[in-house]
Amino acid sequence: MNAQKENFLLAVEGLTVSFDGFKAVDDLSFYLDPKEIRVIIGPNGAGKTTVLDLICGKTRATAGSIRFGGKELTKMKEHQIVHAGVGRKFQNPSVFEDLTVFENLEVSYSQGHTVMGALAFKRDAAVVEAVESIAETIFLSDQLNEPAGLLSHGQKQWLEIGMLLIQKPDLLMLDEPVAGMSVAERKKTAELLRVITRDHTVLVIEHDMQFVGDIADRVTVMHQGKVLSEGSIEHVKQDPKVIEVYLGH
Amino acid sequence: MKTNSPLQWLTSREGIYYLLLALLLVVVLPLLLDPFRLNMVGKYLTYAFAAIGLVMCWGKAGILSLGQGVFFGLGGYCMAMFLKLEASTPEATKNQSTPGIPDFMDWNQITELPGFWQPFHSFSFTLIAVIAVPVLLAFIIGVAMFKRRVGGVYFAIITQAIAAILTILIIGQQGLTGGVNGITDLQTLMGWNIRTDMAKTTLYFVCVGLLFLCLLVARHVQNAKLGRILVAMRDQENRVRFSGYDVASFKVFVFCLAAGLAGIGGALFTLQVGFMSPSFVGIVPSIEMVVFCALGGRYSLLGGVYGALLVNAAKSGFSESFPELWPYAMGALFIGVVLAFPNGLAGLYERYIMPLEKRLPVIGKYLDKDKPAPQAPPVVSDQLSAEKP
Amino acid sequence: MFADYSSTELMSIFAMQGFAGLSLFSVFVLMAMGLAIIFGQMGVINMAHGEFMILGAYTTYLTSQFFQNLMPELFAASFFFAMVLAFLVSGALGAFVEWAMVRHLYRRPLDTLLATWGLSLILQQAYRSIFGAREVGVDLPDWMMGAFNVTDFVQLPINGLFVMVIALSIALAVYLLMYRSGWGKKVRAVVQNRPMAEAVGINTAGVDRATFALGCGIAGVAGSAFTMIGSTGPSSGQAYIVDTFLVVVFGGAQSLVGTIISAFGISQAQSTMEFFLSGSMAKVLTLLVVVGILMLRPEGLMALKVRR
Amino acid sequence: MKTPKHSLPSRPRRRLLAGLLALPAVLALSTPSFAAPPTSEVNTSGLAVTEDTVKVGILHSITGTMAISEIGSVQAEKLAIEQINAQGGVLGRQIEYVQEDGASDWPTFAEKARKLLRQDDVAAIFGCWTSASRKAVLPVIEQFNGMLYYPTFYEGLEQSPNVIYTGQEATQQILAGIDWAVKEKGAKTFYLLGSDYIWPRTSNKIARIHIEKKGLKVVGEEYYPLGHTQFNSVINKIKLRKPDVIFASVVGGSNVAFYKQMKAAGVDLTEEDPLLLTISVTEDEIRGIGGENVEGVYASMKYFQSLDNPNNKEFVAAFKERWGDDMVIGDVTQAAYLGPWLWKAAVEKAGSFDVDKIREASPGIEFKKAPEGYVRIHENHHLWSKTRIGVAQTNGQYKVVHETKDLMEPDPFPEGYK
Repeated sequence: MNAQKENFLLAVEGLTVSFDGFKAVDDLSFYLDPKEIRVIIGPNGAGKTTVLDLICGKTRATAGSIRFGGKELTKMKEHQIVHAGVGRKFQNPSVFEDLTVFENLEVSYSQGHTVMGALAFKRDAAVVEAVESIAETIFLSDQLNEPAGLLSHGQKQWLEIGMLLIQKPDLLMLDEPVAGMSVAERKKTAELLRVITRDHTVLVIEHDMQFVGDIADRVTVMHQGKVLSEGSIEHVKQDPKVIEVYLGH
Repeated sequence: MKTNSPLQWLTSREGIYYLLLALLLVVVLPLLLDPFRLNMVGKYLTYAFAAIGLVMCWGKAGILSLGQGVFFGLGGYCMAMFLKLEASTPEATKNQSTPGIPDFMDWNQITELPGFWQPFHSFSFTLIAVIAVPVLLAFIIGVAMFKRRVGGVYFAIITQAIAAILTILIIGQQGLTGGVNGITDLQTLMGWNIRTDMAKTTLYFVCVGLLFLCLLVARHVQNAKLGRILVAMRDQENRVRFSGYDVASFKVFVFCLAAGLAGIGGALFTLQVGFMSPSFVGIVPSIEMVVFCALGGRYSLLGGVYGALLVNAAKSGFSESFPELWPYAMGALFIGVVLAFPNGLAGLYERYIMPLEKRLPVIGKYLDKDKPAPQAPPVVSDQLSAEKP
Repeated sequence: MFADYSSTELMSIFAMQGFAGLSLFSVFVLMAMGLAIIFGQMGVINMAHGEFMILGAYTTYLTSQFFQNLMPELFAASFFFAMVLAFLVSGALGAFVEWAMVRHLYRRPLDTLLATWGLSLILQQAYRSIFGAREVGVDLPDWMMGAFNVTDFVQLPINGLFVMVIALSIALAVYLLMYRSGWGKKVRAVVQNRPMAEAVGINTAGVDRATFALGCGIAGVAGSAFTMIGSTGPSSGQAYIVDTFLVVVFGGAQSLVGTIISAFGISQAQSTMEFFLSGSMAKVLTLLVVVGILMLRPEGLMALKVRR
Repeated sequence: MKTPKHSLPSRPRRRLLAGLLALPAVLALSTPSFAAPPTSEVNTSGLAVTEDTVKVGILHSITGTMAISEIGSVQAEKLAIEQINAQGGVLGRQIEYVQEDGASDWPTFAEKARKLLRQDDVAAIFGCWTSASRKAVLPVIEQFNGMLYYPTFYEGLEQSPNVIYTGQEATQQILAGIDWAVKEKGAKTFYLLGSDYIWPRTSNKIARIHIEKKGLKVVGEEYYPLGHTQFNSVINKIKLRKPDVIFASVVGGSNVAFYKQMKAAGVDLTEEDPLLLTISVTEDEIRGIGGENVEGVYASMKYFQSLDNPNNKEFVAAFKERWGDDMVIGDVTQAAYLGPWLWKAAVEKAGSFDVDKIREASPGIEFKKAPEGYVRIHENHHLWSKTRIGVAQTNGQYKVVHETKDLMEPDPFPEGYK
């Protein structure tokens, strides 16, 4: 078992969290291979977002373990988890509206993360280059000096993804990255994700089955805090338990 | 940070604002005012230190501290202890039962200088303590609170309670602290009589000099990446956290910075006014400092300075002309600022005066060449509220 | 420490200290109930809360003067009348303040702190101009003075008991109103999700105004009750404000039960310590313990655990 | 410390000097004033004196928490000034006053004192109330060589050449009070209770030493923060220790809470078991506490509104006429009233408004029209005065039950009580 675990990038085992007795995630286990694209789907309230919260340390687990590249995440602080290589995008775009796009990306740049480091941080050529290259990836090269508050909803989503990319994480977690996007933006986002997935492991929560089908290696279906089904998109679509949950009520 | 040389900076829009303030404080006021009024301005300026701290802590980082008076007071007490020891030579106090200790200790049957007073015989220790003591307390409070993610309203109320505790403690331990009277009758600093007009004017200029030093330090922090992280933290704390920052340590830093600045202000206050009393440690001065900052513009360092100057000048002016009306005026000022121009004077300036500047043929064109950095966000809203623990 | 006293004396001490703690408890509950609504439920940091209390106290003073001079035969009952009036007067001022000031600041809770602080300055000076700077004494009807002698040593003051009864009735009334009435549901709906509450047809502006007025009205009743045990002067309200906020925060801002538990805890701790230490040190220690516990448990004693 | 030109005589010589100085003072006062002397003669130090006016300052809190206590002093000082003006003023000059608000804030007091002395060049300041405000003002007054008339009973331990203390210092109030309680009421045990600041603490220190010197016992000593309103615990302690006398120096709003809670806890002070002796509750405070709550409380002070003498009757009538029938007058209010009169006497004796000359002239000055009877300035700048014991009535007045036979000597640095 142990030997097997080492091969996974992320191993979630027996993960449980309860809020005042309500188990939002209940004895959940799943494993991610390196460079895998995994999509979690499930009806509202299934505990999908909570899983991401648990992995990135926003919520503390009641029981269970999350091992990531050999480190136990449940005992680590949020910023340490980020430094371990986990990046997380929130459901509602959360960018720094008072800062420019450039500054948003610069803040996320993986240097000057301590107080003293941030005080001594210089905007050198390497920084500018990194920011500009990411900006190009996320289609925001022309908006570099605009305050992020003026961006459209979709652009903010991209910016937030860009802010994750500049951290160079091993695992990217995206919570409904295309929610609220126009069709055109949706297409561009799918394109963006395909670029990203070339060299990152990605964990996505998504509702749009078309989109899921486009990107997912494997799909995990959650229901009432537990794994209902897991496998390829075709596999889970056929699973009677999944059909029951989605159509049965 | 885009400017490379100091000279370039001084001719930029921001630099000109700093120059104007310097002109006002160094040239205009000393020429216009007699030593008595100038000393009063000096006193107001000591509050500006606390206000600058609040701009960093509250305006930039969104942490409202109602304990700024505590740090101001601690800095002031450190300086007062040194001056009191200097004033309490065995000769000057030969009528006491125990000569050589401060008079209030003698009144309280204390026969030996308490241990924590001893190091204050040294001036260099005192200078360090003026900053170190407030910073240390801020560090302890900050670590305890921010690591536990106490924020927003809760933080404000807890700091207020700490101000209350410290006041009661200082008043209660009057044998050690001078009690409600405070530490009074301070006369000389290293043999130099600080009560003369000459000394007061000198101290005024020292105060102005230090103020600019502190302004530049604060400005440096604001313009470093650290400053952007503070603003980012105010608006999207979680995003900062999940961008790999230990948010708590940044908060601790800025809280300590504010405390240190307030401590310097307090020490200068003691020097210029000649005494220190627990009424500066309490709740009322702490809230007043927040008001200076709010009136000047909570996002603007210079706004904080102008806020401290104007509110205090108004307070003195009003209370001389209409003593029974000034609480109404002050109250109305608080409410008016908050309701009508939440970004304070700095916000008003940006909205109404800056557009006018452009119409001036020469200056307008000159100033237009560098784009004004937006100091304040368009809409003020306390993101803090979303962050209740 | 106890060696000098006989066991009956000791029993009496504990009984009396318990009672002292209870009367402090009722003071805290009275102060905190109004604030628990305004701060806990609405999120408004009302620094003028003490001044609303004192308004109630002055109303009581004027009412008792009125009865004494014009209807002395009804004086014995004047207090009840005064309390109702105090509620109405403070509530009316509260509604006005909400309309003129607070409603513009719901999105900026910290700014309510500054604005209401300004309000408190204005109110204090207004009291000073109207009633004079000196404290006023409110005469109590005779039946409220004196004490029940339980034993030779243990006396229960009637007005203390009376304050306690008022405190508990108010707590009960607030509880019923907030948790057992349709209106309370609306208030909580507005607090938790304003746009949604609006969408389902709740008049949020009306609910806000009424809630704020209710909180202020309760402060008025508290002030009315305090005339029996404390002083009524322009600045008397200031003395209560820090304690009150701590009680509410310590209890867990959104929980009324928490507020009551915290009032009980703090009052018992303080009165017990006062017996062994000097008054000043007891106060310092109590506040330190409260702040210490709040650092360990920032959400207060009775906070709901919610998914965030 | 700046050495004043006129140094105060050392202690042993004081008593002797007092007697000698009293004589010329009486003579000086009885000399009628002729036409106003020219300004150049009476003002050599740049004060705001013209041919027919002289400026003085009134510096009290009329806003903030201390306004409650200080308003009475302002009224008394204004009344005295108006009366002096009606009688033709000082050296033929009408007194004009500049009033400043200390706003219950000590640095503000210092700032305003500075303003009065430096901008308005006032010849004297009548003001301050709390010790803290006086301590804040003192360095300013000494630096600019002003003259302060300070009305409040206070803790002593101070003797500034630039201050005349028209209230009692601690020993005058306390020793007489305790002696009386021991002699007349047979008190053996005492419980000391006060607000937590220097005056109550110093007073209780003096009281404790005095009590213990007599071989009697202090069974408790307790302090509460200023503004404290919950006294049930200390009342329980008092019930338990069963002292003969509660010696109380609680101030401000706390008083109201304390006496109401005493009464509510079933302690009937009229039974005098225990007897409550206060040095802090004047008629002014009783208005806030309510007469029925303090009935039976004994106070040890130099003045009560009910004092039965022609001076006082005249004063009370004038005060009520000027400020309203519902006014009450407490110890400090009366002491504040003395200020302008004592200053006038000193100016006339010195024949000059100059502070240095007034200072020199002050010791030995008598004021026979004082409402409290007769006062005289000691060389230590405090007043010789009698101490009275009064018992509070439900109507808010004290009934005088005892009066010291002689004037009590002020002794701000009491040997053996440090």
